[in-house]
Amino acid sequence: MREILTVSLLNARIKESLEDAFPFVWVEGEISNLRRPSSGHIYFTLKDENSQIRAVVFRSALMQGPSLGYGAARFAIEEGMSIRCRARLSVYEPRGEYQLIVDVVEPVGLGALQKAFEQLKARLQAEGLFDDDRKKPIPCLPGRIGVVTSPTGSVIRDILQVTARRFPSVNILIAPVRVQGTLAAGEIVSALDQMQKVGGIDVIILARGGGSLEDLAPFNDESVARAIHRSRIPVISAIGHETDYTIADFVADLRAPTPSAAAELAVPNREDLGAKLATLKGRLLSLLQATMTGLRERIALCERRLVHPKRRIADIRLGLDDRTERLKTVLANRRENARMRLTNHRIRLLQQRPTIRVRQERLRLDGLEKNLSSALQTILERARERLGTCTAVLDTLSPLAVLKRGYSITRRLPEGYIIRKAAEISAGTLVEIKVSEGGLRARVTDTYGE
Amino acid sequence: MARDKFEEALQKLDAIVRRMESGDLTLEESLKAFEEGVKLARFCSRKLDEAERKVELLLKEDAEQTIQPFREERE
Amino acid sequence: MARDKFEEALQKLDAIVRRMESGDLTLEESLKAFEEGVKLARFCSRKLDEAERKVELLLKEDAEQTIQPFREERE
Amino acid sequence: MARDKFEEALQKLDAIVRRMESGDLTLEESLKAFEEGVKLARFCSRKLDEAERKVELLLKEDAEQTIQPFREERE
Amino acid sequence: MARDKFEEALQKLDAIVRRMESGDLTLEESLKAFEEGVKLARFCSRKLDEAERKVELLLKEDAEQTIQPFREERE
Amino acid sequence: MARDKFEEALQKLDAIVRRMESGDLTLEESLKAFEEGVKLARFCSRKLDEAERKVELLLKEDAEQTIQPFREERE
Amino acid sequence: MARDKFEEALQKLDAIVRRMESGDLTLEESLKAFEEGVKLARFCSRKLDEAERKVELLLKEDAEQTIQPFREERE
Repeated sequence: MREILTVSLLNARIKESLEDAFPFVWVEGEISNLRRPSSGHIYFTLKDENSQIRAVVFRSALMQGPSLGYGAARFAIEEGMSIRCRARLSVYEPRGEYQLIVDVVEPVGLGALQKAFEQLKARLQAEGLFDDDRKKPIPCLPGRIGVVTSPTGSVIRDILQVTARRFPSVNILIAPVRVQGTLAAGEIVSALDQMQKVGGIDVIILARGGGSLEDLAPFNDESVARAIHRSRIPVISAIGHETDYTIADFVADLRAPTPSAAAELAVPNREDLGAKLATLKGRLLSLLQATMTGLRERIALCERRLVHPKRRIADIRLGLDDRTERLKTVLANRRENARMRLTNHRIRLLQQRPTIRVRQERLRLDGLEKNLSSALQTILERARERLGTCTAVLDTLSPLAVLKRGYSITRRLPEGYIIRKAAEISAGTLVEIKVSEGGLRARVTDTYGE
Repeated sequence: MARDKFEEALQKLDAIVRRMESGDLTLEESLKAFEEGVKLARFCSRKLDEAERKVELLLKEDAEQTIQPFREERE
Repeated sequence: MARDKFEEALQKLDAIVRRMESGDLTLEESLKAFEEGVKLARFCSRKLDEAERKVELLLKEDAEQTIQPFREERE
Repeated sequence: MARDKFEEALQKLDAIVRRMESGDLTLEESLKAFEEGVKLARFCSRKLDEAERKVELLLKEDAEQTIQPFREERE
Repeated sequence: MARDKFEEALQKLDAIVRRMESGDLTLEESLKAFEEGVKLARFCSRKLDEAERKVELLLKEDAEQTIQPFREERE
Repeated sequence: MARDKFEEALQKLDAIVRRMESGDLTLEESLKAFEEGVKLARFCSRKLDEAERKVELLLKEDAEQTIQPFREERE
Repeated sequence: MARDKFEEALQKLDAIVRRMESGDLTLEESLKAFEEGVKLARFCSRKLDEAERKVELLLKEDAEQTIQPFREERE
């Protein structure tokens, strides 16, 4: 029975069997006929010495970050470049053509690898993945250290030894991964991502021993670089030898030359820390004590200087006594002076006492009194003298002297005139007859004329 | 006794004496003059005596009243 | 308190010591600083003593992750 | 203890001492100043005592809570 | 004690002494001045006594209240 | 004692003596003058006595009341 | 004691003495002057005594009231 197929049916069957037979294939070859139409897809022919096959990398594969390897054509695919692709086979029925739909491209061969490395490094650098300001600080005392490396071999042993020595109580979580081969990058990325989820991990060491460029390829894989970059936990890389730098080293927050060094960087020396702590603590205490001692001294000094008012009081007291003494002295002088003046006045006053004056006046008075008496005496004497003279003269002239010779004088009484003629009287007339010594009274008995 | 009676009396006496000395007087007049003269002389004498007594009295009073100062002076 | 606080505490302690060394603090500030410093030191001390050594393996089996002790080669 | 009270007191004390040493005060003022100074000094002293006690307490607490590190230091 | 009374008294006393020493005062004025001076001196003396007692009291209080720190310093 | 009476009396006495000595007085006038003179003399004498006594009294009082200063002077 | 009475009295005394020394006084005047002089001298003397007593009293009071401070100083 001969089965006659239509072209369409044949192509459908071919498509079915081919695509089923090659859903996932790794193929190596050289690029030729590279085209980049405006659609953004990349078309090329993969060939070797004898054969060739058409291939395409869709823009979606280019845009969608790679989950494995370097990702689809994250490095520049160039004409003549040898590459290794992961692809599936696809049949385009209308034309009966088949081609590879590539989703992962890896460079092949030293030159290509180096080229890809340089390209990736430049790109990531341009993207800023290596920037220092993106690098996270490594915690001083990590609670838990994640180690992404092979669970066997010297790397993990060195790390465990160093951490145990530096910080015996360290807590380490090992994420075992392959560190070479095509699966290594994927495992590393997965391990890094898982570390984020475990919790409590403060630092991750990504380590691997030395190897060739090809051996180190997983650490040059862009996906690993991006996994490191997106890790919230700081990553210390210790890959290969001291001189080998992988992309991972550039992206890592800290690069250690060896796994042992990475362990030293990740884990502090407990003794050093303890010593530092003790020093700080001691310093703290001694500083405080110094501060307090200084303050105490300052207060004590102030207190000593405060004793002042007593001295001041003593000074004032001395001044006060001095003033009182001066007051006393001045007043005593003043009084003494007054007393002297008074005494002087008194002496002069007593010298002028009126006793002498009284004596003088008395003498004067006595003189006057004597004069008074003598003056009167003189007057009296003179008067008596005058009277005496008159009296004497009168006596000599006394008419009564005739009577002494016997004459007498007869007077008529009571008239008293001298009778010169007898006729003047008659008998009976009372007469008085005056004689020298005494007189007589007689009555006329008779008269007679001559 | 009126003031100056002594002097007046003495003058009168003097005048009487002089009149009598003139001799122009009758006996009668001389007798009168003489009599008056005697009276005057007596009057004057009495006055003088009185004066003397008075002085003595004054001096005595004075002496009595001023005994002390004199004694002091004497001592 | 998370473990990475240790470093912060250590730095704070260091800063405190430096601040005290500057001599610009008042007594109260010094005291406060001292108190804080002592606390920080104690905290750090505790952090240093806190954990026990533990080495484990993180395994992934069918998207589930498990942790199990790691047998060190030395032991 | 209010913040900076101590420093304030110490500065006041210092100012008082200086003012007293300047000799410009009257007796009353210097007495007042002295009294205040003594009080301030006492206050400061007390504050320092308190501070010392506090420090001792802190150190004691610290020693109890972190016995090991201190032992290390002492040995 | 009112403020500055003491200084005022001291100054008055000083003025009195100077006035008396100038010699321009009469005896009565001198006496008055002396009396006032003596009173002022006594007042000042009393104030000084008070001040001294106050100072001693303060120092005593101070010594009692701050025995501990001083002992520390002595030892 | 009215002021200056003594001097007046003494002058009057003087005048009286002079008048009596002039001889122009009658006996009666002389007597009168004498009597007045005696009275004046007596008056003056009394005044002098009084003065003497007063002076003595004053001196005595003075001596009694100012015994100290005189003693001082004597010693 | 009224102010300046002593000086006034002393000046009056001086004037009196000088007037007496000039010899122009009548007896009565000199008696009066002497009497006044004695009184003034007595007054002055008394004032001086009073002054002395007052000073002594003041000093005594002063000594009594300020015994304590002096004792303190002596000890």
